[in-house]
Amino acid sequence: MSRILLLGPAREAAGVGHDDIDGASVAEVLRVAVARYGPAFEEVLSVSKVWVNGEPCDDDHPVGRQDEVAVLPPISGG
Amino acid sequence: MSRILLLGPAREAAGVGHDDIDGASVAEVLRVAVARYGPAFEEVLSVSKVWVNGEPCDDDHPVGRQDEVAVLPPISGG
Amino acid sequence: MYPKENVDWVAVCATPLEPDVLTAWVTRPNCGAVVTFCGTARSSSSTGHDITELQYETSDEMALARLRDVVASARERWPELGAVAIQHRVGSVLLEQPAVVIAISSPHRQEAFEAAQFCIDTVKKSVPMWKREVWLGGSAWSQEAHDIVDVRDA
Amino acid sequence: MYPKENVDWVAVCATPLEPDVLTAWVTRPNCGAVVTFCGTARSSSSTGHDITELQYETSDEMALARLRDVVASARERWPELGAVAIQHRVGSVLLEQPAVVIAISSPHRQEAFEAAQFCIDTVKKSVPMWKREVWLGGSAWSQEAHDIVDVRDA
Repeated sequence: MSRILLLGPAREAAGVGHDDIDGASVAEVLRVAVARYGPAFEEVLSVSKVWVNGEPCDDDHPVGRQDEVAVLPPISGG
Repeated sequence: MSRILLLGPAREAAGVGHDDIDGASVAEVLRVAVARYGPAFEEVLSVSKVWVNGEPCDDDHPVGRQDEVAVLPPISGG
Repeated sequence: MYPKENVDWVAVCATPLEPDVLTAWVTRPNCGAVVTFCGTARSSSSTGHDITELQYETSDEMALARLRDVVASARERWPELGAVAIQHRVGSVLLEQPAVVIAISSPHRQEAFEAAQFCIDTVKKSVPMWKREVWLGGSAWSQEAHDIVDVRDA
Repeated sequence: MYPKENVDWVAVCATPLEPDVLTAWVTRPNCGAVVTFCGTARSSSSTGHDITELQYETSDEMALARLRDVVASARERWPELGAVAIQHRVGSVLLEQPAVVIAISSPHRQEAFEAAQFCIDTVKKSVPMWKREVWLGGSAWSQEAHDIVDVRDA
């Protein structure tokens, strides 16, 4: 069970800003998330970066209950 | 009779900020000014620019009673 | 009220930014130059609508971490800098209001200008932040968006 | 109080400059960037003394004419600029107080940064202004002085 953080357009597409999701790796968490939130989220995810605990991370990175997986769509600050 | 305007270090060296001086050209006005204000002014004048009516000007430029001769030592604004 | 004793100050703010407070805060007796940049909400947009408001959202924690990285990177490049302050708004930013303010002091002006430009460029490339454009009758996420890049690669 | 309807504002001021007033004044709904530069009185000097105060003097009329030339030259180089404001102090400027403030808005930030740098560089080269440095027990004209240059040649 990891925490997923959904930001900006990813939050909007998922309909929630954060959630708890089962999965032993980043890829597994994202697979569950796509199944849960549907195609609009999948589309945003396809152009997003994924970080674990505030840092860039590979898809096969293992995650557990202390970990936060964040979905970061293209940014537009400033 | 022209008006002479003495700025910054030129004002300090001359002891006045402006004055009325006889002379048909810039050069003549400056000659009278050096005689009147002495060597400290002459020294400042030697490193200064001279403008007539707010614009750069040659030494032999004729001047009359409507004209203002300004002595501009090296600047240090900002 | 603000961390006077420090030389860096980063914040993510839900209330209007005050550029004059940042300008005053970075001013130091050994610094002859202060450059203050305000990124303000403007009416024109990539979508062609007449913008009336911008809405920013982020993860405060992630944004603050990246803002700190931006300042650290500027200090590596320009060790002469005096104080550095960067604040980014979240929530609703009305037309002409600042969405981001950067204020930097340095002994001489060249470094302050260069560092301020570097900081705003890098904030835009590296700080997680999402902008929604609002116009009369609609809103949409900004189309001027790009992949987030690490500060070291920005 | 100030010329709101204009897009340029130059002044020579005998009272403390207010950077926030200039920043607010140049802000425009079609401009996404405001760069504000403050040249502040600092403690160190070319003479090695610990400066406590600067004293500026000028001919207001000549200085204003040159400040207007500086703005006109910036506008020729960066036609996209929004509003431009330049103010220079005369009289006594205490440590950390601004001696000169330049604020410039533009649709995008690059021009605002470039124009602000151009303006302060050109003010220093072309505006008649003389600075006296004051320290505990003495004072002298600044030794960082240079021949005045026409704005067109700056």
